[in-house]
Parts: sequence; structure tokens; C-alpha cells
Amino acid sequence: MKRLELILSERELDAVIQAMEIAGVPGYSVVRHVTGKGPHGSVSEGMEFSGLGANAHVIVFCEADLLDALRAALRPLLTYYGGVAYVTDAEAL
Amino acid sequence: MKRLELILSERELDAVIQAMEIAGVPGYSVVRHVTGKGPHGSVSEGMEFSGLGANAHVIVFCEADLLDALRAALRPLLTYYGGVAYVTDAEAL
Amino acid sequence: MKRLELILSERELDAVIQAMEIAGVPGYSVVRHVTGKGPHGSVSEGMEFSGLGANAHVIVFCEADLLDALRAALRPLLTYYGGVAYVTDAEAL
Amino acid sequence: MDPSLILQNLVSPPVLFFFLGVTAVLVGSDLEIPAPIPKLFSLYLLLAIGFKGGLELQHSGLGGQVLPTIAAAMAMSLLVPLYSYLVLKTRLDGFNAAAIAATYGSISAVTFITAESFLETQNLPFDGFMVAALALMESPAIIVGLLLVKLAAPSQQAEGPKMGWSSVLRESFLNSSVFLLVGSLAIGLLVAAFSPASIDKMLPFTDKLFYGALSFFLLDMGIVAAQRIRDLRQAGAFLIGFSVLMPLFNALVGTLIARGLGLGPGNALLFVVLCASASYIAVPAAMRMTVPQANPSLYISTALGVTFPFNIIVGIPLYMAMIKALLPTAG
Amino acid sequence: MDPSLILQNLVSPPVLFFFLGVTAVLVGSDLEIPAPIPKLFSLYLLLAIGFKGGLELQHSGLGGQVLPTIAAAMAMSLLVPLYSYLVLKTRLDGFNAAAIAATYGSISAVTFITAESFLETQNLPFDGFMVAALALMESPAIIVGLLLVKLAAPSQQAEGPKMGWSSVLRESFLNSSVFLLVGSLAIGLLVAAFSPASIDKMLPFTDKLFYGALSFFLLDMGIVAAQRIRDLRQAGAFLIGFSVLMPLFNALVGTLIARGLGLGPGNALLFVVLCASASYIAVPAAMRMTVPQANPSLYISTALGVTFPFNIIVGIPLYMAMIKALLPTAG
Amino acid sequence: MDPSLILQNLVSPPVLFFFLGVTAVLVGSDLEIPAPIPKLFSLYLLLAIGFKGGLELQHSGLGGQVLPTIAAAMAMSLLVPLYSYLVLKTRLDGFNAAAIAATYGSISAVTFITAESFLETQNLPFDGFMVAALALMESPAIIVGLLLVKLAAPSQQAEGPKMGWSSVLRESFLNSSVFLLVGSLAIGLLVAAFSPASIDKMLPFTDKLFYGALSFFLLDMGIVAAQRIRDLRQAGAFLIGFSVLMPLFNALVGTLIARGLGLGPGNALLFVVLCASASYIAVPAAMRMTVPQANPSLYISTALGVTFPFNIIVGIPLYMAMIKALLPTAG
Ligand SMILES: Nc1ncnc2c1ncn2[C@@H]1O[C@H](COP(=O)(O)O)[C@@H](O)[C@H]1O
Ligand SMILES: Nc1ncnc2c1ncn2[C@@H]1O[C@H](COP(=O)(O)O)[C@@H](O)[C@H]1O
Ligand SMILES: Nc1ncnc2c1ncn2[C@@H]1O[C@H](COP(=O)(O)O)[C@@H](O)[C@H]1O
Ligand code: NA
Ligand code: NA
Ligand code: NA
Repeated sequence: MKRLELILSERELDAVIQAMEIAGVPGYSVVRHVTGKGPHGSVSEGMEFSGLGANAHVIVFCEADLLDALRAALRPLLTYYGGVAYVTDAEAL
Repeated sequence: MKRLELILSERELDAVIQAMEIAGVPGYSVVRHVTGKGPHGSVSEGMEFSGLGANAHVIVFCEADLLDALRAALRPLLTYYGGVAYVTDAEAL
Repeated sequence: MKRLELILSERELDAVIQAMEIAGVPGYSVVRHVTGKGPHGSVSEGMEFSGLGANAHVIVFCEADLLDALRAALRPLLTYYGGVAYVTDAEAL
Repeated sequence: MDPSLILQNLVSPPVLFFFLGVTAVLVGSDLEIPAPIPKLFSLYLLLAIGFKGGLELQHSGLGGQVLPTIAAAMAMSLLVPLYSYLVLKTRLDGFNAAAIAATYGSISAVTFITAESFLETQNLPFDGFMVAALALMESPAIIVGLLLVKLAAPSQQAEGPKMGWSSVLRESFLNSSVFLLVGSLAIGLLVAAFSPASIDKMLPFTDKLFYGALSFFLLDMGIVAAQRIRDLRQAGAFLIGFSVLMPLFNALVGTLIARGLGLGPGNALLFVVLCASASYIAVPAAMRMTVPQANPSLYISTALGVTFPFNIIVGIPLYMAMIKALLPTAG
Repeated sequence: MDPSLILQNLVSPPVLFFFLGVTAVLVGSDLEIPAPIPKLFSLYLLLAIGFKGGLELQHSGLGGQVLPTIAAAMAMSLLVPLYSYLVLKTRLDGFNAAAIAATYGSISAVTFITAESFLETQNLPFDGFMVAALALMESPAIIVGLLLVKLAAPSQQAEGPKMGWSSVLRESFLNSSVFLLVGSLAIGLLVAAFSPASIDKMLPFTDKLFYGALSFFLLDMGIVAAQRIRDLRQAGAFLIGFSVLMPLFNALVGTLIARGLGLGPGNALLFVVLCASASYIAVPAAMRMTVPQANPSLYISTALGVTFPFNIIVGIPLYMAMIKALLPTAG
Repeated sequence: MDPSLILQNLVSPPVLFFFLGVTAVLVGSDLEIPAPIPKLFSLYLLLAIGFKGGLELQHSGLGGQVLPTIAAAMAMSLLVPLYSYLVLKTRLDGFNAAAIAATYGSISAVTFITAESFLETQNLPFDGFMVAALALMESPAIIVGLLLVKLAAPSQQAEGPKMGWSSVLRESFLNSSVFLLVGSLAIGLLVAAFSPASIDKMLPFTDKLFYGALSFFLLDMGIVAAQRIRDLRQAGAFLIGFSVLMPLFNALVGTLIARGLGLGPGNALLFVVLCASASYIAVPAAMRMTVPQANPSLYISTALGVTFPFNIIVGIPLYMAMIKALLPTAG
């Protein structure tokens, strides 16, 4: 099994989840209110009241053979909007 | 060292933590307010006001030889209530 | 690539981030409101109103050769204040 | 019946804000009220309704209609799940039937509050002891629901981790909404009896803000209810029909009991609303924990997606008309 | 002009709490108002201002100056981004120029509210229909901003994931702040027309608390604005100059239009503040989603770090003086 | 002494809601008030108490008893930690002794507020400058605590990352609760002096809601305090004894000082409560950061699990009785 994790702006969360569902993930988990820093600068929760939001952390456990479809679906979104995506190995407990 | 991570409903969190403590984990960390989707459907925070709650994300760093005890303690809970548990390799910084 | 993750008290978060930035991390992500238990006892969010805060979960994706600098910068803080730091392998999606 | 009552109810701020929340979801606005803001309002409403009920209960005492009314309310919270279960069992498995049955035996505090606001705009009096009835209907319904599960599926239930009776009873009697409601009621009673000078200092918070806070909360309830509408496809026509017809039937039974008890029109409406409403706070949370085999989409979407809107939009004025028609004291 | 007006404004609680928030950041205090508390106050202020505006709009009706004023406001929200874009394009790329232009075409609800509070302390009357103008200026500015992007950088835009017009229009008309404001305005209208008895029950929440809640929210705005000051270095002297001079110019244009419309001094000030203020709620969120190529630090730090403080501290009394000097009905 | 005073205090809404919170934990209810709701109330209470204190301070001025009282309060916040340290050092290591000592030198704003509410129900007047005393007692206690650490364990302290005096002083004077309190006090002063017309617009928020908001917050404090009771086993009999006897002793010293200052019974009670209460807001947060070697369970569970409940339940009426017995102006 693989563990895919994405960190991206909350504003793009819906688009990313839709893309993942179309790619066929068996499930996913999302933590919102994530702050951080990356190539596009700092992200804080200070503007949350304005609807600007912070980042979201998405975790997906899936079979290795789904990664290609996910890469194809998610890369354009991450390139255009920013955000990171990394994969690690995982095995069910 | 191993990194065990669980995602399950907040309502079962106390039972899971109790089981882990009996199994002898050296520590654990919990993030609440996790949303997601799995075999049992979508989980949102929309009903938080009703006490229904969302999911929790639990992380445990422990020795590999503790995993059998944790598996024995946690599997029945996850099978009955739902939720996922995965293990990855980790080393102390 | 490596995935470094830290869990430590929110009160030390600023010091840890500053140390990481000096060490040259390309980015980081932070989840606050993390509860847990470790060698120094339980941490809840019950005292959040008092400014005592809970824990923070920090994730850094970086090249392996940065780990030595990060270890040197972060070990003293974790030893003095408490908290854990683990590294796993990761590859970009 | 008087159609102006329904219109009157439709243009009240709480109902309009509920509609606004529903509309937000239907048109695709990103309006949301993030957690835990709805919880703040939910806690506030329970605290305020309990406190006010306690103040009034102290004045009315436990004589007259008080104890019979409370007893009748508790009886309804035992009876409704039983006959609901028989209806539901015709189409659903035991777990889901029991969970939905328990939901309809219990009550919706917000529907009750909205009915109180409706009565106030109609200048119809009602009594504080009705809040005690409200508080005492949640626990029996939860217990009946779990008994039904044990009866219906004793073997399957045994497969899971042991769920002792102590945790079931704790969930029934000590779940946060029942606890806060009963506790605030007791505080209201004590304060009215022994510290009347401090009542005036509480009222700006518990009383003056109440209507506005209810309206704000209903904005969120509208959003959440509309988000549940999608789940209704899963529920199907049978369940949707159930979630409109069962409240109507319960309202009729409630009206007849209210008549038997000799309640005035204000208390009668509150009694009927308790019978006709379904819980989406304490019971779903209890069922999620104690009957994980049941599908939460079913009991939440029926109670919150159909019965709740039906009650606050059409039900309350409709039940008022029913009461006016059937109660000798009313009309 | 009358310098005591500026002083008067400086010592009002909302402005003082804004300063307190700024000071907290400057001296390094760890004072923070964690999410989602600011969102609660932001939702509350929009709901309350909309509701009150609706109540008043029902009384004033749509006759007289109402429709011309609203039309003029909408025209300004189209015009301001156009000429702002021309100025900005001299130094910035098309994406950033368009995003900042849209920001200045739109409005700041909190600046508007602060101006209302200022008028109340000056005992100057104003009308509810100005809230309708406020609500209707956000969407056109967003649309113009996106049109400018399409014009300025049609090829680059095409590189990203397709962003259909439907989602652009939804973001313009249905974003949460526009939606809540318009919805609450409509509710206020309906309630004033059909349920006047419930108005008094809403006022403790929507009216009495308003000033204190505004002050509390401005404490947070002070913190957030001061945290943006660091970003101003990135913005540079040109943009800082823009974010003071453009509001002044817009205020002058607004004053002349108000004169042409024959507005009284109260409505004139609100009109001018709408022209002179820049959005840090709806527009930045819309731009972040639809023009990700623009740098949010630029449009947020100018609108929130410079123009907003300038307006609530100096601008409001300054514009009042301008109006007194230029309007025959004032002074 | 008059036992009815204790009874009177026990049945006031704030104390009853505190009990309700404690009860929730003891009986195992899942009632919880999720973060950051308690923070909202805590910020609100500090803002409101500061603002009201500032308004009143403007009227009373700095003459008469004002400056001597404030000086005496600050002296107590230096003295109490010193003699507390000597007592604590007999059983505890230097780090823990210093941290607990600092906690008892500082004050509990909620205890102070509860005492004010108690005085109001007793119709006893008190002055706004007592809030200034409250605000000025937090910082000295933190500084003495850190000095004690440096004296007691100079070598061990050196092992950790360098903690400069600048960050210690910032933590003492600029931590969020001291900053918000002092800032709101200053705003209250300025508004009373220069913008009296806006006072009435603030009062529904800062004044009318206050008592209800305090009661709601104490519900949470009851939950949190009861959750700390488990930690008391770790603290042991010595510390539990300390956390009841030390406040009593400090109250006695405070009463004598109040007598020397010639304070009226209202101000005297507030002064005594400042001396007798222990901080669970600013000081624990400061100690957690600057003395990580001390065990937070010890200083939090004593201040919050024992001293705080003792003070608001028994202490306040007891100290009032003490004052009536010992002050010539009272009784
Ligand atoms: N190297 C990294 N390690 C961890 N998180 C990162 C890293 N780079 C970016 N992020 C997260 O991804 C978010 C979006 O990044 P970006 O928009 O590419 O700057 C940032 O705000 C961080 O939360
Ligand atoms: N494949 C997956 N990847 C990530 N999270 C998952 C996955 N499957 C389930 N989850 C999480 O586990 C929760 C409980 O799953 P379940 O009750 O089994 O549907 C879901 O709501 C998700 O948050
Ligand atoms: N073995 C562990 N696994 C996961 N989290 C841990 C572990 N040990 C400690 N932690 C987290 O690190 C925090 C600080 O630990 P400490 O101060 O060392 O007790 C704890 O409150 C936990 O959230
Ligand atoms: Na019912
Ligand atoms: Na504008
Ligand atoms: Na003290």
C-alpha cells in the first residue's frame, strides 16, 4: 500500500477531492486549518474570516497502481495553484 | 522505529486510546476535526454541534515489537466501528 | 526526499520554526490543536483559553542532506522542552 | 384552518434565516459557519432554555397539570419508538429501524424553541414546566432504541466490543445536551428560589439575545439540513413518507393527549411539538456510538433533512390549527 | 476642515481597539484571536448590517434617490477598477494589476460600518438603502477584475485548469459575504413588511450588541492589518502611494457624484466611503481562486494594511470635511 | 460570621454553573466546551472588565487611596512569591517551588470578577481603580518567579537554550491577558474622557452581557478544574494544604493592609481577593515557557483545581466576613 499526502490551499480542496474521486481513491482524510510556508510564501489563518482560508492536509491510503492516475489528475492542479504531494510506503496494521 | 497512524470517528477515540495505553504505547498524538470518506461514507464537521463529531487522526511512534499487541487490541474496534490503521517505517531524527 | 515530522508544544513552535528556517528548509506545514501524551505527561486543549495551548504537528519535506543541519538545530530544543521528531522516506508524487 | 398562521410563521426571522441557509446550499454559495460556532449557539440555546424553564417552573410549582403532563410526555417518548419500530421494520433491518425509531421518540430542542417563539408572536402563554418535559423525553427514547436493538439482533450485537449497560445509561442520561438542559433547569429553579436578585443580571444574556441567537443558529441548521437532502435519495420514498406522516400522526395523538390533560393552547402546542419532532442532537450521537451497524445517513437525513424543516415551516402553524379545532379551551 | 472631527474619530472605541490590535503586533505581544472567532464576528456584522438595512429600506421604499444612488454605486464599482487598472498596469503585470484593481472597485463592509457609527456619534441621519448599495458593489468589481485578466493575459490564463464562467459568476454573486449581506437585507425587508412584531425581538442581538461587537472585531482587524505591514516592503513605494492616493481620488469623485445625486451629508459620507474603500473580504478570496497568478500579499497588504487603516483613522473624518466643503446641503 | 453570605454566594448563577461543570466531569457526562469558545469568553471578560475599570478610573482619578492601593497591590505581588517560595522550598525542588510561588503572587481575573458580582448582589460599592491593581499584579509575580529560578538553580538553567531577559520581560508585561486588560483599561479611560457619547453604545456589550457570559465561562472553568482534580494525587497533601492555607494567610495579610489603607469594604474585598487568588492564565503560560523544568500539573492543579474553587465558593464570603470583623468602616 501507498500513503499519498497533499498539502494545498483550502480554496482548491474541492477541486482536488473531485479529481481524486474520479481517479478512484478508496477513501481520503482531510485536516483543515493547516498553516505553513512554501515557494509561494507564508500561509496563516489570520484571514480565515474573509474566506481566504489556510491550507488543507489530505491523506490517501491506496494501492500503488493508483498513483499514476492520481499523478495525472493532481499534477496540473498543484502546478497551477501551488501545494506539495509526496508518497511513502505503508502497510495495513 | 515504526509510525502507526489511525483515522477513526472521534466517538471511538477514548476506547482506542485506552486500548493503546493498555498495549503499552510510549506516547501518542491526536488531531481532531478530521473529515474524510471511506467505506462507510462521508464524514463532515457539519453535525459537530450535535456531539456527532468528525474523525480523529492518531499517530504513535513505537518499537516494531509493539505492533502485534496493538494489532490485537485495535483490529476489533476498527472492524466494528470503521476506520483505518497503517504503519510506516520511521527513524528518530 | 525525506519527510521530517515534529510534535511539540505550541509554545515552542516559533523557536522551532525559526531554527528550521535558519537551517534552510524549503517549506513546512503546521497543524495546531494537537493533543497527546508523552514522557512529560498528557497535553489537552482544556487550558487553551489561558494561552497554554496544546501541541503542534510540523511536517517538512526536504532533501536527505539537510537532516544533519536540522538535527543539530532541533535536538537541543526538543531535549530541553520535550517533543518528538521522526524521519521517513518520501518521494514526490 | 387559518392559512395566515402559516404565512405568519414563514416570515418570522428564525424561519427566514433557516431558508437562507437552505438557499445557500441549493444555489452553491460557499457560505458556511465553521465549527465550533454552531456548537457555541447550540450550548447557548440549551443553557438559556433550561435556565428560563427553571425560573418559570419555580413559580408554577409541581402541582396541577405539571406532573401529569411530564408523565404523559415520557410515556410518549417510550411509545412512539415502539410503534415507529413496527412500521419501520416492515422495510428496514432491525438496526436501522431501531435507530430511526429512537430518533422519533426523542425531541428536537430547536423545534421546541421555534414553537415558543411562535407562541410569543401569537401572544399565547405557555409554562416553564414544558421545558422539564422536553428534558425528560430524550433519555427514554434512547433506552427504548437500544432495547429494540437487543431484541431484534441479539446475536449480531454480541460480535462487537462489549458495550456495557453502564455506558448505555450514561449516554442516555448524561449526554451533553440532556445534562446541560437539566442542569440549567435546576440552576434556574435554585436561582429563582434563593437568589432572585441575580435573575435580572442574567436576562440580557439568556433572554434578550435569545431570539437573535436562535435565528443565527437556524441559518446554520438550514445549511446542514440542505446538505442532508442529497442523502435522501439513499433513504427512498418510504422513509421520506415516514418522516412527514409519522410526525403528523404523533401530532394528532399528542393533541388528543393534550386535550385529555386539559392543557391550554400554548402548552398544548409545545406538547404536540415534542411528540411530533425528532432528535438530531442527542439520539444520533448516542446511536452512532451504540448501534454502529445502523446507517447514520438514514436517521440524520430523515430527522434533520425532512422532519425538522417540515415542523418549523409548516408543522407548527398546522399543529396550532389542529389544536384550535380539537381543543375546547382553544380556538 | 475641522481637526476635532479627526480627533473625535480617533478616540471612538472601534478605532481605539483597532489601534490596540496594531500595538499588540508592534510591541510583540502574543495577543491573538484564534480562528474561527473573527469569522463569528464577521458573519454577525454582515447579518446585522444587512438586517438593519432591510428594515430601513422597507420604510424608505425604492423611490426618490434610492435607485439613482444604487445605480451610481454600481457604476463606480465598474469604473474604479478600470481606471485603477490603467494606473497599476504602468508598473505591475496584468494579473496583479487586475487583482488590485478589482479590490479597489469593491468595498469594505467594516469601513462602511465604522462610518455609520461615526455618523451616529455626529447625530447625522443616513438611509438603509445605502446597505443595498454596499451589497451590490462587490460583484461587479469581481467580474471586471476577471475580465481584465482575460483581456490582459488571455494565453497564460489558458494554461491552467479550465475555470468556467459559471464558477466565476458564482464566486461573484454567491460568495459568502455578498450572499449573507443580500440575504439578510431581504429578510429585513420581509420582516419589516410582514412581521413587524418580531423586529423588537431581533434588535437586542442585531442592534444593541453591534457597536461592541464591531469594536471587538476591529481589535482583530488591527492585529491582522499590522501583520500585513511586513508585506508592504514587498509592495514598494508605488503601491503604498497608490493605496492612499487612489482612495482620496475615489473619495473626491464620490463626493461630486453625491452632490449630483443631491444626497444629504450622512448618505453622502457612506457613498464616498464605498467609493474610497477596498475589499479585503470577498474580492481577495475570489482573486485567490480565479487569478492564482497574482500575489495575494500585494492586494491584501494594500487593502488591509494601508487603505483600511487610513480610511477608518483619517479618511472618514477627512471625507466628512470634504463633503461639508463641497455639498450645498451639508456644512 | 454570617453563614447566609456563603449560602448566598453558593446559589448565584456563576457559582452554580461552575458546580454544573464540575458535576459534568464527576458523573462522566461528555459535556465539553470546545476550543476556542472558552478563549472567546476569556478575551471578552478581560476586555469588558478592563473597559469598565477604565471608565470608572477616569471618574475617580489618581488621587486619594488610588496610588497607595495600587502600590500595596504590587508590593503584595512581589512579597507573596517570596514567602511562598520559602514555604514550598521545604518540600519541592527550586523549579517547582519558584513556579508555584509565582502563581500565588499573581491573581485570578475570574475570581476578581466573581467577587465584583458578589459585591453587586450585596449592594456594596467598589472602585474602578481596583482593576488597575489587578492588571499590575501579574507582571511582578512572573518576574520574581524567574528571579527565584535563577537564584535557586543557576547552573541547571544554563543548560537549556538561552532565554534572554528580553523575552522574559516581554512575557511578563506583554502576555496577552495583561496586554488586553491594560489596553482595554486605557481605552476605557480615553473614551470616558474624550468620547463619553459612545459609552452608552458599548454598554450592552461590555456591561449587560457580562454576568451571563461570566456564568457561561464558569461552566467551562468547572469542567477544566474538575479535570485537574486527578492531578492532585500527584501534588500530594502538602501542596493541597498549601493551596488552601496560603490563600487564607494572604487574605489575612490583605485585610490588614486594606485596613491600613482605609479602604471601604467593597474595595477591601477586591484587594483581599487579589492577594488570596492564584493565576491560572498568564503565569502558567509564562512558566511553561520559561521554566520548562517545573511540572505544569503541580502549579495548574493547585491554582485551578483547589485555590480557584475554594475562593469562589467559600473564600469570597469568608473574606467578606473577615473584613467585616476587622475593618472599622465595615460591618
Ligand atoms: N517543503 C515543504 N514541506 C512541507 N510543507 C510544504 C513544503 N512546501 C510547501 N509546503 C506546504 O504547501 C503549502 C503550499 O505551498 P506553495 O503554495 O507551493 O507555496 C505551503 O503553505 C506549505 O503548507
Ligand atoms: N483509503 C483511505 N485513505 C485515507 N483515509 C481513509 C481511507 N479510508 C477511510 N479513511 C478515513 O477513515 C474514516 C473512517 O472510515 P470508515 O468508517 O471505514 O468509512 C473515513 O471517514 C476517512 O477519514
Ligand atoms: N511515542 C509518541 N508517539 C506519538 N506522539 C508522541 C510520542 N511521544 C510524545 N508524543 C507527542 O509529543 C508531545 C510532547 O511530548 P513530551 O513533551 O516529550 O511528553 C506529546 O504530548 C505527544 O503529543
Ligand atoms: Na418526538
Ligand atoms: Na471602492
Ligand atoms: Na495572589
